[in-house]
Order: sequence, then C-alpha cells, then structure tokens
Amino acid sequence: MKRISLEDAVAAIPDGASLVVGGFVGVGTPERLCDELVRQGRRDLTLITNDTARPGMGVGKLISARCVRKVITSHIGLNPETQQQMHAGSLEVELVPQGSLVERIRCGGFGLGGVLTPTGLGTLAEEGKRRIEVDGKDYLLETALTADFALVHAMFADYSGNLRYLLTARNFNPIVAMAGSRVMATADHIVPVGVISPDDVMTPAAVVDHIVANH
Amino acid sequence: MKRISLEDAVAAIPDGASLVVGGFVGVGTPERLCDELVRQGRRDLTLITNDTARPGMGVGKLISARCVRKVITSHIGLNPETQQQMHAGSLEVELVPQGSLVERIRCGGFGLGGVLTPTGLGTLAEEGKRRIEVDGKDYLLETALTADFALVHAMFADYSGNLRYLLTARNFNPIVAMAGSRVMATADHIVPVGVISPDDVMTPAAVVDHIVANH
Amino acid sequence: MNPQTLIAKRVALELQPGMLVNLGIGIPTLVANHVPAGIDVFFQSENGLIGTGPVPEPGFAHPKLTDAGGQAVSALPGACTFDSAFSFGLMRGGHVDMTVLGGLQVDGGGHLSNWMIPGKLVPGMGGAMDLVTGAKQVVVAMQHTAKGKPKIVSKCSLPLTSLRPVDLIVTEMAVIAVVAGRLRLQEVAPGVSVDAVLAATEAALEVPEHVPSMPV
Amino acid sequence: MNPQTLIAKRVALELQPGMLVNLGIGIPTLVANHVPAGIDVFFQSENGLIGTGPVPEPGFAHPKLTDAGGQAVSALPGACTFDSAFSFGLMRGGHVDMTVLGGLQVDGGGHLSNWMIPGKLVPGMGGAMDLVTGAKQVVVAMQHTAKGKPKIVSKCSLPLTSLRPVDLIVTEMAVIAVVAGRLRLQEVAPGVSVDAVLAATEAALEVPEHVPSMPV
Repeated sequence: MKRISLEDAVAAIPDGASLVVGGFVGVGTPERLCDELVRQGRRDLTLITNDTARPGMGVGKLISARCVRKVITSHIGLNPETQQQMHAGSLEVELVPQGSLVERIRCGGFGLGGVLTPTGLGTLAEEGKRRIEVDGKDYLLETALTADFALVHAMFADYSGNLRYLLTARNFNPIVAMAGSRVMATADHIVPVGVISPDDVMTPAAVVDHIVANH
Repeated sequence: MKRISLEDAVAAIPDGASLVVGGFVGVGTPERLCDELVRQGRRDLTLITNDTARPGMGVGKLISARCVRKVITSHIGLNPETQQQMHAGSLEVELVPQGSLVERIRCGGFGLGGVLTPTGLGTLAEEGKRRIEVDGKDYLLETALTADFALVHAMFADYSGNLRYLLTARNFNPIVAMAGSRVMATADHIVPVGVISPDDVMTPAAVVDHIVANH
Repeated sequence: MNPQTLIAKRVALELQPGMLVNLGIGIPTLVANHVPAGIDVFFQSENGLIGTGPVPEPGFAHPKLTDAGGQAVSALPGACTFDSAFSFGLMRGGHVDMTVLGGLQVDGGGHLSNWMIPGKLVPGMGGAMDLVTGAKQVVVAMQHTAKGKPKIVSKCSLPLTSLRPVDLIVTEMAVIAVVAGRLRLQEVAPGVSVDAVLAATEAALEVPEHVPSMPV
Repeated sequence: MNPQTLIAKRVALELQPGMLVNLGIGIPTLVANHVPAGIDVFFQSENGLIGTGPVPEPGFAHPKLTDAGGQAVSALPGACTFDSAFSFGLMRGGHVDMTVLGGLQVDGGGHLSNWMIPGKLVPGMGGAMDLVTGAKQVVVAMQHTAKGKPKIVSKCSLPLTSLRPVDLIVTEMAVIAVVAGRLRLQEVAPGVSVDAVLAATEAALEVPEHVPSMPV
C-alpha cells in the first residue's frame, strides 16, 4: 500500500534507525516528516544528508531536538547547533566532500561498492580511506552508503508513487530515493497517474514504498 | 559557435579518433553523423557504444563500412557483420557488461577513476580487471572511459545547445554527452531557447560544443 | 499447451503485486501475456522504461518507444523512462524484484550460463550479468533439454553469467528451486513423471516425497 | 573603489564567452555583477542549476529556486536544473571551466586552504574540495591580508582544500598567477606598489621586470 498517514510513516521509523534525507539547506527537504520525527521524540538516529540546514529548518529541526546521534554530511557551517553538539561530544559528525557524499549514496542505491575520486587526496578527507592507483593516478576509494529509510520531498507525486521535483529542490532527492530500504515521500501535490509524463518522472513509483498523505 | 554543418562536424573527426556514441539497437543514435562518417570514409575509429545495432542501422553502418578498428560494447548479437569482422581479426571487440559499460562512461564524464561492481566477478568479464574487497565483499574495479568525441541524438535541441531526449531514445545519450572532449549533437527538432523548460533539460548546453544543423 | 506457453504461464504465477520485473528476450517475454488477474506489476525494459506495455496496435508504434531488442512496445499509464545508468542502477541496486531470463545451461549449484558459446556464438552479455548479479530473484525460463541433451547439468561447460546462483528454474517439464546451493524438484508439469524429469536432467536433484503438479 | 568590488571586477575580466563558471559565496558571488559587456557565460549553482540569474524582484522569488547558500535567485532563459550527482559530475569531470572561491590561505605552491580553522570553525568542505580538484581553472578571490597578517603564506598552516594548486589569486592589491608551482606577480592594483605587495605577502613571489596595473 503506497498511501500512508504522516503519523504511521514516522511510527514505522524506530529509535536508532538510519535515515538518508533529501534537501539542500532545507530546500527540497521533507519538512513534515522532520516535524513528526521531532513530535514523536525519535532518538539516536543516524542521518545522511547534504548539510544540516539552519536551526528550525529542514533537518536542522532534528538536530535542535537532539534526535540525531551521528550525521554524515558535507556542510554544517550554517547550523551553530550542529557545531555545538559536535564540540560537546553528543553528536558525531562525519564530514565528506559533497561530490563524494552524493556518489557514496548513489553507490548504495545503485548496488556499487564504491567509486574512485581524486577529491580529498592529501587532505583531512583522506583520513581512514584507501588510496587506489589507476594508470599512474591516485584516487580515494569512497564506499557505498545506504540507510534503513529514505525520506524525500517532491513537487508532484502521482497516486502510483512516481515523483517529480521542482528546480533546485531536486538536489539529493532522486539519489536519496534509491538508497533506502524503505522509501517515503511527501509531495506538494498528489495527482492522478498520467499527470507526470513518462519522460518527466524523476523517481519511478517502483522504488517508492509510501506516499505520505497530505493534510 | 554551437552551429555546425553536418559536413564540417564530421570533417573535424580525424581517422583514428575515439568516439562514444549514444543509442540502443539504433534507437537514439545520431544516424546522420554515422552516415556522414561513412560517406567521408573515416577509418580506424575506436567506438564506445552499447551495442553495434543491426547492419544498415545506427552504428551498424560504421561497422559495415569498416570505419571501426576497435569497439568497446556490451552486445554484438544482432549484428552478424561485427561477429564476422571479429572472427576475421579485422575488428577488435571488448565486451563489457552493459551496466559496467555505462558506469565506465559515466566515470569518464564525471571525473571518477572507476567504480566497484559485483557484476562479472568470477566470469570472463573479470579478465584483466582488479578485484577489490570492501567490508569482506569482493568487487571488480571498472575504470573510466572517455573519448575524443561524443556523438548524441536528441528529440529537442534549443539554440543554446540544451538537449532533451524522448522515451527510450534517451538510453546512453545523456551519459555519453559528458564523456567526450568535444560533444556533437543532432536533433529531430531545433527550437528556440525556452522551449525546453529548465527541469526538462537532460543535457545542459554548457557541455555541448556543437549542434549539427538540420537539412 | 505448447512448451513455451506452459513455461511462461508457470513463471507468471511467481509474480506478486507491485513487483518490478525484468523479462529477457525469448520465452521470458511471453510471461507478460500471462499475468494473473488482479496482479499489477511493473515491467522494466533495460533500455530505459518501466511500464512496458504490449506490442502497439497497427499505426500506434513510435520509433522511440522500444524494448531491449529494439522492437516497438507500448507504455502503460504511470510508465516512466530514464537513462541507462539509472536503468542498471535499478538492477544492481536490488530494486528489480524479479528477472526472468533464458538459459543455455544451469548447473547443480544453480549457476547460469546464458551469454555465449565459445567459438560459435559470441553475442555479448548485454545486461544479463547485471540482472543475474543484482536482481532480488532470478528465474530461468527455458526448455528442459536442447536437441535431446540436458541443459540442467552437473557443471556448466559454457562461460558463467554470474557466480550468484539463480533462484528458480522453470521448464516445460518441471519447476526446480535452488536452495542453499542445491537443486530441489518442486513441481512437475501435468502428465510428466518424476522419473522422466530425472532422466532428462544431468545435475543431481533433491526429490521430496511428494512432488505436486504445476498449478497451470 | 571598495576592495571587494575591485577584486570582483578584476576576476570578471577572466571570463570568456561560453564558459561554465561556479562562484563561491562571499566576494566570488559579486563577480556576477561585473560580467563584461558582450561576454555570455553560464553560472552554475552547485545545488543544481546552470543559468543562475540575479536576486529576484520583490515578490518574484520562488522557495525552490535557490543558490548553494539557500538564498533565492532567478534563472535566465536557457537555464537548466539537475540533481546533485550531475552537478558534481560537472565539476569533477572538468566541465566547469572556472571556479572562483574565497580563501583563508594560499601557499607558495598555490595550495588553497579555505574550509576550516581547527578548533575554531569547522563548517565542512561542502563542494570546495570538488571544485578545486575538478574545475579547469581555479581562481581565488580574497583580501590580501587578514587583520594585517598575510594570507599568501609560505606554507598553509590550515588544512588544505586540495593538493591541486589554484591558477590565479586576485586580491585588492595584486593579481598573482601560479605557474609551475610558483607564484608570479602579474599585476598590481591601481596605486599599489610592487614593494607594498611584497611587504604584505609571506610567500616568495617572482616579480617580472615590468608589472602592469590591473586593467580595472
């Protein structure tokens, strides 16, 4: 069953779960799922997401409400609470270059073990990573990331679960939607099948488990 | 200058060049560029493409006209001429699993050194490839492919060079368009800027060097 | 019933609602004609389509809407298209719930050979290696024998498609499951005896006390 | 002219028609305001946009059309949007012709540090490492000194952004090119002497016989 209520969707996510979440500085983030995770008091989540947004916005709400134990992300500079919790030792932060982060999530969703990238070579981003030489050039091996749940937000979802994102709210969402064992989507507009033309679908219904009902 | 005539486009491709070409069993292949390569008698090309289509169709024309010295591809089963030339020793064929082939082309265009995939492990496709273990699981390292020229075909090209493909004619095209040093596109319809909405662009103008003029 | 139809009908009984299913060429393609009533599945064409529909009515084909063999197809409401990297991401990432493929040989460990006959036929693996390695369930749909010789053999003499064993083999004689690296006879075709299946099979088969008939 | 405007104007002279250009936040963002007449370039926002336009007129902003800092932008005719994997493919694949970034330090080998101050400021590298590693040309746009101390140093004391040297450093005092791993003074700002630049720079600079003034 694709349709799920907001409450039931979030109730299915246990404490300690790993989440991969779409959005870029809060743009394209499934806000209602974040709000409900906070309301239900979820704890010890592992969060994989581009950035921790700003306090009170997007996944920043999960940080403020202390729902998160560990975050794998590329940027926390706009959220002082992430930095405070990190310095206080209550939040583990793994920083990954943005292009490597999105490729790691893609590897998880696409069944690849990892990718080789020159990004991060000889920097702090190399720590704990393997260096692999191909044709005399060095690369870092960036390994796959997956999560128990993928949470995405679309502009349009059709009844079957096909998704379409708008403008820069696309960002990590279509990649994220491939990398969760269970995929939940919110949408600004839930529309009949066929409203989204086949070439316009950005995430196929076949990978989406639940469309969260609008109010 | 984006606009180029068919003759000039192909004249820019020298004997011995490497080409990565879009299309899947001839669907979505830049047919006019193939025809003109044959007409101008190009020789010793290296061709990277999903399959060699059928004789007289798509890149199959390049095979029949003996323009190609080496092909890196996943399937030659529909083109007996590819098989004949291979058995005769006049055409070198490197067979790559289709998913690995498209990832190798993507790596080339996306600046990645390679990807790790379980596909092909323990089969003939492993020959000459490195095996890399991640978290106790074995993967093959599939390395990047690039080419001197990328040739693609779109349904719509706008004057600036933004491209949009139709239905299953998309296939390798958007990946291919990233992997050539020089990118040439043909299109069924060349239209004003703005006809293709920003979210509908599948290959950005910024990576396309030439739009080949229609007749 | 002709053998191909029998095989296709039996494979179709494996379909569950909501599955994403990839059908290879040949007998597997026929499975789409026998989807049980009330079962909605998504068919994927590896060239970049989910929602593949039947062959179009005369005059309704579009040259840019094709299956993996380049043949015209139609698309069902809710269909979507995508590039080849995404299409193989669906397979390798385990999003394809079931793939149905033809086979040249399957061995006693459930390993499939289906992409080349050295020195004779080298079509290339296409997407077969990705499908067998990545799909959640792999079903082989093939005739039980070729020119009177068993295709279910002790050890494949032809190059393997993947080290990953298939899950189910459906022939016009039997349904055979691959369980923990061994073959188990699960069903026989109507009118076919267990002994006939054993005689036509080179690989060792576990035979349970009671072997039911295919429910086709 | 205020220092930031001077820097942005000088960087803008590096733009060539048809370039795909990524501008970092801070001074680099200002470069978009000074594109020379007749030069059409594509501006990329790393969150998934080519064709970024100016801040929208009041009431014309859309919450789903933003720059990499989450601020509302407009889009020019011919703009296109894409996912983050594609956006970074543009950078890493060398399709971005030029990136303009702020800097905390650049060293004598042209290495940039611009993403953290250990123990004080750990914003994360965001897309900076990818841009510096992958873009065809890397331009650093920054003030020449911070609190009176040189930012162009012999060796970066802060963590590096990439092993790949930048190509050009533009400050309110000078334009410095990185050539074969060494810094060469290329221009001085109007009214600034070569000696003043040398005094404000810790790293060794090659100084040609004639150092022209910035053509701004």
